[in-house]
Amino acid sequence: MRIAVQESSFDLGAEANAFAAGVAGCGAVVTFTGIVRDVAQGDLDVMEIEHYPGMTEKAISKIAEEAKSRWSLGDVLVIHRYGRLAPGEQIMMVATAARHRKDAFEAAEYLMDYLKSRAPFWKKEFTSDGAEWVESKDEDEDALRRW
Amino acid sequence: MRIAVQESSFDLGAEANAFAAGVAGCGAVVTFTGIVRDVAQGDLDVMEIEHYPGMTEKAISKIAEEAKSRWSLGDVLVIHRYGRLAPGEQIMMVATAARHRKDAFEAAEYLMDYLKSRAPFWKKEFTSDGAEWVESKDEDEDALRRW
Amino acid sequence: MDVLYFAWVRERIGLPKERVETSAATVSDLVAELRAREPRYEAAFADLSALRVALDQELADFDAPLAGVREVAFFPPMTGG
Amino acid sequence: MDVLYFAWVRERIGLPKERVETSAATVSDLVAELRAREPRYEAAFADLSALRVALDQELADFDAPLAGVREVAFFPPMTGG
Repeated sequence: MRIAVQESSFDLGAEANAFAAGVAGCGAVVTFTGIVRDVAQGDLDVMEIEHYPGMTEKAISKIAEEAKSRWSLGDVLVIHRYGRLAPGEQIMMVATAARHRKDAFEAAEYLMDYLKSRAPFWKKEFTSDGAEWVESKDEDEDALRRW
Repeated sequence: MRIAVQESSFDLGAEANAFAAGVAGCGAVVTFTGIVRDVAQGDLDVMEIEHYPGMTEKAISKIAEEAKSRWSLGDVLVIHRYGRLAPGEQIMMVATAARHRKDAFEAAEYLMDYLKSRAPFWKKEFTSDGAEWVESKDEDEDALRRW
Repeated sequence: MDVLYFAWVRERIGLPKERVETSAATVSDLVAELRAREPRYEAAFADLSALRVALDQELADFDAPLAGVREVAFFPPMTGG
Repeated sequence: MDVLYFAWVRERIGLPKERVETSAATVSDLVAELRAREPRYEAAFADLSALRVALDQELADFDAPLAGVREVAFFPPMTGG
């Protein structure tokens, strides 16, 4: 299990290959990658991600350990960035490996749902109209209820 | 949309990076990679995958088009190998890109469920005990019913 | 028409493809004709519930008509992914 | 104890962290003390339903006791992923 909270960018392909190479006995590897997308108006200049150093790592570890206890997983990877990101940049990724695809998919979705609403990150969008904190969505809170 | 049915291996990382780079406006990229895992007895020598040239490409295209009609997707990738593969080798991958993670996850699971039971591939396992065709599982057929 | 066999169907019948002249109206009729030929066909088609059929590269049912069909394929349930 | 503020809570109060001497029994009591200080605190804590709290880096409720707690953090609902 590897958890990285970092300002620097990461190489999705290199991370995916390294992860897949290390999971002997697993038939299924799922990755999710989050990318900064332009806001509806098409004028996002930059996204700033604030986090809570110390708590962030603990919260992600707890979420990942919970996933490992719920599903039969060979390995888990979580990378999450903070700082200033431009549209198109990769914000974060998770990877899961399991013998069977169902476990790998469900665990990856679980990780994403919890990272979204329970890991201490806050996003602020800077557009030509000014800056605004991204509000949490009811549907993200609702997504937790299925687990 | 790219669909590749090929004997040669592929580079998961390179494919994932190329896919993610081409999906402007999408905030979510999901990949699934299937890997030849050793059978329970731990003595799989090689897996041979037979397919139905011509129908394979058509069947996968149909599955991918159906996914694109059901979910709001920026792009879809399917790579599936045939021929002889050793344990640990990557058999296939799918990738999906969408604005929102739910669409990307669901579409990837849909693609996997249909590729498993509706794309004309057949796997044969060669172990020290002999060769045996992999049997389809009831749970794989059941998995189609949720869509 | 061309008749194709895959996986253990191919192995039991002993060939991947053959040309069959038939006036069978449906897939089931064609299966009956093939089963009557030789024990290896009988062995391959013994349990139809373990078989799938494609007509011109599209999955079909065993009661589907063969009119106009150029390629019939028989195979076990697929195991892709 | 150390009190930390993140995102717009930090911006409204105007600092990321401060040392607070308090005998507040619960988080709610601490919030009441802070609100009474100055308008910028009142503005930050006006709607508690829009806030989350962590005690020693674990999410907690507003009625949680503060006994033994060294670090309290206030922030809006998280938007990770």
